[in-house]
Amino acid sequence: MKLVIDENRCKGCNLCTQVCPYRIFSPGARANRKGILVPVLDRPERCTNCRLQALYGRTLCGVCQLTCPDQAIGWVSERPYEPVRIEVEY
Amino acid sequence: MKLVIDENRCKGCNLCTQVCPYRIFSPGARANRKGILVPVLDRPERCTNCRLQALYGRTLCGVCQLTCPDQAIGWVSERPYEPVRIEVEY
Amino acid sequence: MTRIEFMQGNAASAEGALAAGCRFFGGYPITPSTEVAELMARKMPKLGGVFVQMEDEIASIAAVIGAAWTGKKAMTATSGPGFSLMLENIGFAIMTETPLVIVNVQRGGPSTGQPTMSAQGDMLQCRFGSHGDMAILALAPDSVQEMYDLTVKAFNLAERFRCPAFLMADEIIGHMRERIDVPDRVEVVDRKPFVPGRLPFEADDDRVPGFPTFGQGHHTHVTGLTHDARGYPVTTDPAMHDALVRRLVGKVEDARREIADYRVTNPDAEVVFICYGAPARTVRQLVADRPDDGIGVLRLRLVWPFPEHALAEFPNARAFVVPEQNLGQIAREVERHVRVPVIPVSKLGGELHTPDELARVYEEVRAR
Amino acid sequence: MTRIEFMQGNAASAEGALAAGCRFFGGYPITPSTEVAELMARKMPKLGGVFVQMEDEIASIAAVIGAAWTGKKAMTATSGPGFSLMLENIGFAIMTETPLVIVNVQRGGPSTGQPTMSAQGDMLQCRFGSHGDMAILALAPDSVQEMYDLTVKAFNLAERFRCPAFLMADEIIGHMRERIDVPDRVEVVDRKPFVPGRLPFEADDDRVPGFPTFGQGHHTHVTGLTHDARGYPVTTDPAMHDALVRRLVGKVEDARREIADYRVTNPDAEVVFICYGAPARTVRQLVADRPDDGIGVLRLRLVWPFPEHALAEFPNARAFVVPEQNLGQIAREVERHVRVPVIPVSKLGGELHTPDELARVYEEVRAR
Amino acid sequence: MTFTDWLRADRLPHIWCSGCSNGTILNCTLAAVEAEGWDRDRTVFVSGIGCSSRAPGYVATDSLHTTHGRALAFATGVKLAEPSLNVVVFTGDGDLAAIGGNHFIHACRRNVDMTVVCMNNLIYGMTGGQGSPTTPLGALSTTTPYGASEPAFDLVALAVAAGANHVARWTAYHVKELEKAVKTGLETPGLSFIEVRAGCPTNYGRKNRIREVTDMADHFRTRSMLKTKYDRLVAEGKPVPADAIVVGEFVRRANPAMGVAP
Amino acid sequence: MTFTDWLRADRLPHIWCSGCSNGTILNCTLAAVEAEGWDRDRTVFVSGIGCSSRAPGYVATDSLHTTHGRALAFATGVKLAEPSLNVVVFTGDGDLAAIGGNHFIHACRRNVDMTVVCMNNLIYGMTGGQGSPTTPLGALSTTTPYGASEPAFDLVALAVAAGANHVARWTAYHVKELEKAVKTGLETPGLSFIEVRAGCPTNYGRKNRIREVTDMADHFRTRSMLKTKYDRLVAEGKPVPADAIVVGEFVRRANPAMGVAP
Amino acid sequence: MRRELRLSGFGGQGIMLAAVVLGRAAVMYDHTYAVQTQVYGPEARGGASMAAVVIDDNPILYPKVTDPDLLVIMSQEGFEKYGANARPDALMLLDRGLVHSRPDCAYIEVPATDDARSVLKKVIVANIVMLGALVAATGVVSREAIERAVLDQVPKGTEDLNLRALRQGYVRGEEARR
Amino acid sequence: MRRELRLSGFGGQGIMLAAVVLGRAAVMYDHTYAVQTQVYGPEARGGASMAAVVIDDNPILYPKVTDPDLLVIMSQEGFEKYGANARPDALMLLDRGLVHSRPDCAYIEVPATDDARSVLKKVIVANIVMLGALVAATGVVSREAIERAVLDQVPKGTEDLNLRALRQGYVRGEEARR
Ligand SMILES: Cc1ncc(C[n+]2csc(CCOP(=O)(O)OP(=O)(O)O)c2C)c(N)n1
Ligand SMILES: Cc1ncc(C[n+]2csc(CCOP(=O)(O)OP(=O)(O)O)c2C)c(N)n1
Ligand code: SF4
Ligand code: SF4
Ligand code: SF4
Ligand code: SF4
Ligand code: SF4
Ligand code: SF4
Ligand SMILES: [Mg+2]
Ligand SMILES: [Mg+2]
Repeated sequence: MKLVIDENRCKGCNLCTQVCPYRIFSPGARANRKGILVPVLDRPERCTNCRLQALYGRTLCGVCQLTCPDQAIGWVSERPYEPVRIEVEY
Repeated sequence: MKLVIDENRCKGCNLCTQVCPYRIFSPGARANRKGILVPVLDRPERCTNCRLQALYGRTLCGVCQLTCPDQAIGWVSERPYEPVRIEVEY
Repeated sequence: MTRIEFMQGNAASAEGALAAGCRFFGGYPITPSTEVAELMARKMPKLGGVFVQMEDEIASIAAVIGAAWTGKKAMTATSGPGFSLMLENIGFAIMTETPLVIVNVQRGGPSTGQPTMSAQGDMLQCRFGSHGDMAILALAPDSVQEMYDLTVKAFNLAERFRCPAFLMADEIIGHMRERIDVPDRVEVVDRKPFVPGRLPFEADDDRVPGFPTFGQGHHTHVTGLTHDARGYPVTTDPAMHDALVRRLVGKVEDARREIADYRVTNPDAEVVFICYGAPARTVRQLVADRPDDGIGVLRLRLVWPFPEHALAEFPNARAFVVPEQNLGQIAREVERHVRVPVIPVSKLGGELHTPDELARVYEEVRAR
Repeated sequence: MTRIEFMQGNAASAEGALAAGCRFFGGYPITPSTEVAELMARKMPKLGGVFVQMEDEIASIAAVIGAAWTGKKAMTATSGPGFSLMLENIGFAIMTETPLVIVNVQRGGPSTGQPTMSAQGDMLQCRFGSHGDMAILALAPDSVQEMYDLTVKAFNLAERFRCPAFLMADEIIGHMRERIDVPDRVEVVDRKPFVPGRLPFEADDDRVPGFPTFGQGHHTHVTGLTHDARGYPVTTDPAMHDALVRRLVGKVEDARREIADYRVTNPDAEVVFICYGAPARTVRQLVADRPDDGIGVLRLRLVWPFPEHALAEFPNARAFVVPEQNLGQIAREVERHVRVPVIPVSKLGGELHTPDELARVYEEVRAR
Repeated sequence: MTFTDWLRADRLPHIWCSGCSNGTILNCTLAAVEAEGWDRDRTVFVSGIGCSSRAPGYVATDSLHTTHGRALAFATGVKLAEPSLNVVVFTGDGDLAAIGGNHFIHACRRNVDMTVVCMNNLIYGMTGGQGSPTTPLGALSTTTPYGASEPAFDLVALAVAAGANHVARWTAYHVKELEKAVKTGLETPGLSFIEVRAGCPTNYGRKNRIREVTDMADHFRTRSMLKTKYDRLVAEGKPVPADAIVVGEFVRRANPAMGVAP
Repeated sequence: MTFTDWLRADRLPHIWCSGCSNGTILNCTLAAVEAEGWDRDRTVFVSGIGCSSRAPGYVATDSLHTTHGRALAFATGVKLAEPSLNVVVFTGDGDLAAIGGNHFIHACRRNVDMTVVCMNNLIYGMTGGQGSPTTPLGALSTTTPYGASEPAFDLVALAVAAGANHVARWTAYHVKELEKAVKTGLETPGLSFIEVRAGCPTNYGRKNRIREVTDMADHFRTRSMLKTKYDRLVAEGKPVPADAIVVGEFVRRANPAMGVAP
Repeated sequence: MRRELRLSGFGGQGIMLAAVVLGRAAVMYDHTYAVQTQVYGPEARGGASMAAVVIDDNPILYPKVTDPDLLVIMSQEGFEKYGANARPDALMLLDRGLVHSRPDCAYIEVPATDDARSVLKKVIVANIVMLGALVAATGVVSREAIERAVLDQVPKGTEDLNLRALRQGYVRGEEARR
Repeated sequence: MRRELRLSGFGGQGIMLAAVVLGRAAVMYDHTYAVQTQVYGPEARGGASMAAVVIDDNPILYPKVTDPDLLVIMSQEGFEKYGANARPDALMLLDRGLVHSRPDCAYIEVPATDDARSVLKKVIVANIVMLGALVAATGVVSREAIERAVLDQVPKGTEDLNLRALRQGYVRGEEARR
């Protein structure tokens, strides 16, 4: 599992930076196209959810996700390595 | 002072018959013009108010009057005897 | 098959509603409409329907709208002061295309006025009383029989157009008892079902969308804000608003001819009475009393949308006389459409126009 | 002497009210009228007046009426949904002849509609929205200056007739800022004082009774029920009701000519625009852009009672064009009074008619 | 002067039915304002719509008989605009707690300096006997033909929770206590709310087997329980009869209030 | 499935300002209905008008966004007409307690089986920051430019007095506790009322010197006091800070309720 | 033929009920037409109550009674308000014990309340006695019809009492016709 | 002469304030006429904010800006929504750091936000820098007028900062005219 912030939704309130017990979020520095400073993730693999969610089959902390007022925080599954065939057209 | 029931106002509910500690009111028997049985007074001079109001200069019981939902109970002053000159025209 | 009954007007309206399939009544007592609620309180539980007395008229119409979205046919009944309070949510029902029926048994206004006396003072209010532009359906019964029949019709129109329909009765008709033939069964129209795959507020050619009943997995968003076909708020797009309001108004107003419901007597007449509700009884008496005079009558059973084309049924009309228990509310509407004199005969205070009074007006107008 | 200011329309209305002597404001926030309340909240305490934010619009108008009976000049401000909620008590104010002012900054309806967009959809609602027959006074400003001036005028009319007066503004005029000349002093009319010895609701020749302010020993009973000249309820006497309602309506409607407030441009015109509020700005632009066309304009500042006689100021009119931010509400009224075509130019959705749009309509109508 | 001087004699007899408690409650209220020495010229009675709300029409002061449920909102306007006026509100259970519920809790919250007397007859009298928000579970009315099924309000609890400075309950039987409670109300800055259980023989009594007016008075007498006793029973864990009418003073406090004359 | 499956993804991002608590409270509520295993097809979200009342528009179920203040009356109609539907109401302090106060107390009285989540930001957010009936004394808003002078409601006390079967208060900071409280609400037959103190950085925060979103969260964290602790302090006669936000469950009971699915 | 009736008395006498019963009798059992109307309102509480009935073989258009040809008056106040100016060719039935005045038109004195009290032992059925007298004296509806209508409208358990009251009324009505 | 301006940016930049200041400057200190309008509404919250000003020597009849001849654009989204289809003969002032696109009409790149941040140490006054640039570049209102109007509208204690911002804007505007 991989922690992600949906840039389209995040409004830069920084609540996630405040609530994560592992301080995984820190305030962003560079404004995006909408002028929003999206937080940056610091070693998200420390996140309880990232580590253990798959193992236990349920959300284990999720405080940042529950808190995020903009529904911008989520987890995407990281698939194991799969070779991808690339066709190159000349 | 004299206890009176205003026949124009009384609607015959008989609450006065129920509340007076001296049972001065008793249910009426004869319907008046509006079909109402106005209570009759039994020796009203026993009424605390009748007896002592003038002496103490204020209402002393008045429970029947407060209770009477039709504002039909009151006291009129009884004046001492006064000769009245009557002119008779032929 | 019908069954003869001796029934009060308000009771007949309640019976008509139940026959039309009404299964939710939310109301708040007010003279002279209360008997509608009281009968519903007795009968609804036996039919598996819901009767609820709400905390006020605002809540009543709100609950009725809520119930309607669960698929129920729902109604309320009230009179002037309560009707005034309902107006905001009537606008909501129009905006959200919620079918429902409101019985207004009219009493003397303005304000608390004459609670127990008859009037027809809310005829323009029901049309223009909520803020913004809108269209509604309004019927006006002139007998206990019509209290029944037109309540049924109100439900059918409300369902068909997904628009509030008003039974604009008056105290006289609501409170009087008379003979009525109660039919065994009545024709019942149900709201058009929602077709999955379409958008919740996507209208058909008749400009009415199918009804996405709550609880069936359609996940419909219903809002009083200007919305798109998905039901989502879009409040700063002028074109969206324009299209929505014109559709809501047009679906009803453009059906004017098709749904018109009126009675014509003596179409050749030069003097024509236009009437609805209790005063129509007097007009009919007048015509019956003077069979040779050929007095014209246009009696409206459906008042809104106003059947302006019906005026053309009297090609020889020299004047339209409009007796109403108000200061000429429908007469105003008639004035918009005709070029001959329109003579309002306003009677305020609760008493019905007498045949003599109307006869005098008739003589006078004829002599002009 | 006047003072130039750059001011928002809503603020100008509040300033006008204070200048007219308003010392009580009871309101409930609603877009796009809220700035009126906000300015009152800041200024009232400094003037020794009262600002109170009530629990809803029903309570707001109720508190305003209560305050008016203590002798205060009182007002509220709202928009469509809030206006709908006020209607019952507006009827009460009419019935009890309570002077007060209601500012309605109109937004897009029906229902919640377009809260931040402009409309003129409540023009018939303000006239017919409460139950029963009635008359009211309604003004429509077309500039920030008129937000000020006509608010003052609304107070003066309300006081003179003891009748609610409405400032029927629209979001465009309410929200825009422009130059305004604030006068040093304004002409102020006060309600006619009560003459002891008369009955509390005994009217004079002008059909307006003197005002028996609470707290001065008049012991007046004020009721929304039909009442006699003493103010006592008499609810089943038809003649009493008839006389009362006709007086309440007549005192305002019969003053129609005297209080009419409109502006005429090019009375010889064949094509005449009738306008009020924001669209009047476009009409005036059109006329300014085409000085040689002699386009007729009847611009209404006082819309109700409708100055029907003003239509006669255009003896050559072949058509009346009525641009409104609604589906032709005042156009309906015009239709009652004229025999030439009435062409509503309805623009819904919040945008102002552009000069080009009206020019096109003008060309078309002229070519007919 | 006595309380009868506060009556509009030209309007009596009033419209209330024989045995209706409204007249009694009117008397007690007027006795209190009279005892308080209030000035008839500076006192305003306000009400909504209902049988009970007709009361101000019988009082020889300025009086404002408003729309159904809105009395407290009107009264708030009167009082805030002119705090030097004394304001008393008469209302009914329907007027106050059904349609008027919002103004009720807001007037209590604002703690507007006035006295509110609610003639709670557990029914809508004026419109012919429909259930009200205080109709007890199981009671009959024209809209609860099978017995009321909605829980009822405790008006006193609501007034306390909403913030009123003085809250009491009595019945129309308790004329002296009621007069006193109203007087306390008049004296307490802030909102005073006095619920008075009232008999409506015509509608409530007839449908609920309390047919005789005097039976209703007996009912009030026998069912009433002083708050002090009630509190004691509760504290001791002893049972309280389900139909007890707890009477007495529930709160008297000095929270911030509005519209208090300077 | 997780609570995010209850969102109308096609409507995100929502209209709420950056840092507004409404989104958080929406998450917690959806997490509770999801945890409860409710069926999206049989669940209806209802609201009035306000920023908070926009919440149902973001939930992928049937949703009814009604008129200002009337959510509970509409919801009552939905629930009584079809008790098998689950009903959740989102509302704001203005919507619920100002214009909607009457429906609030009546829904509690009827004890209609639904869950009411009030996003109480102590202000009218949607209309730009006017005072509400919960604005604390002294707080600034556009209509209280000199500090609020009207006493504020205790919404929890009102709900308890009016009859709700389950009443709790939390803040937007307490996401887990809030989720749990909502879940208890969903499970309790009758009306469940959950007041959630919410941050409105745009209007309340800016005017009252809680400018940063994270300051508001800190404010909630530091000012909150568990009801158990509060009760203890009161019992011991110890002082409670004036600005304490008492959080926890205030009532859970099994009084008669309406609209409970058979 | 159109017959217009007006009934008046004081609250509690069952004036309204009598009118409803009459209309019901005509419509349901005589199969004619009838319209019943009445005065509502709290102001009417203390004073005289009034109800009206129109009965006709043909559908009734104008539903109101303006100038009744039959009057049933059960209180003095009712007489003053609704009976005093009865038209000369009208017929009035009045409760002998309760109405002191007499009209200019033809009238029948019915001791309805007295009979109800002394013969039937229930004052409450005076209205039914009156109805019986009316039917017997005028035939405005048939006896069968009025009996069935009375049975439809009165509370369970009081059927017999009411029928007896009706018959007592018949006797009074017949007396008068003689 | 009638001049129509449109200003756009994102929430918090003070677009509305800039428009009001401009209108105020024209009316109160240049003694001309001006109308200021803007877009309200919660839907506008997240997105681009917009305000418009008409300035004229004569009273203004039609109050709206349909096709502005002057544009002040302070965000990319604002450009896309309100600036992209500016008419060819318009003049646009855009915030160099925040607007990436460039219009077809004449334009001036003003480093307003950069200046506010680096020179004035307060990003919040970028709008005032922009106003200064606008006035210097176009003379739509006089410098004296804009200065007095700014002083009228800004919070106490920030007068100096705002005046400096305005002057920084003049510099940028003058640069562009060269
Ligand atoms: C808006 C509105 N709705 C309904 C009514 C009808 N109405 C008049 S009084 C009343 C109930 C009064 O009940 P309550 O306040 O308990 O007074 P009571 O008659 O029992 O003393 C109702 C519903 C009305 N007048 N106005
Ligand atoms: C009848 C009516 N009055 C007023 C309004 C304007 N209005 C919309 S939202 C709102 C206040 C909302 O406050 P709250 O419920 O606290 O919601 P918030 O925006 O703070 O979440 C008001 C007064 C309206 N829409 N309808
Ligand atoms: S809490 Fe959500 S919206 Fe706020 S900064 Fe973090 S990801 Fe962005
Ligand atoms: S789920 Fe918990 S641990 Fe993981 S990032 Fe969020 S708050 Fe931190
Ligand atoms: S209490 Fe009054 S109304 Fe009742 S019987 Fe006695 S005097 Fe008459
Ligand atoms: S005042 Fe008292 S003692 Fe006298 S009659 Fe009345 S109740 Fe009896
Ligand atoms: S109906 Fe009831 S409350 Fe009304 S006056 Fe009669 S007894 Fe009193
Ligand atoms: S105004 Fe306040 S309540 Fe509304 S969305 Fe913004 S922060 Fe939230
Ligand atoms: Mg009651
Ligand atoms: Mg809020």
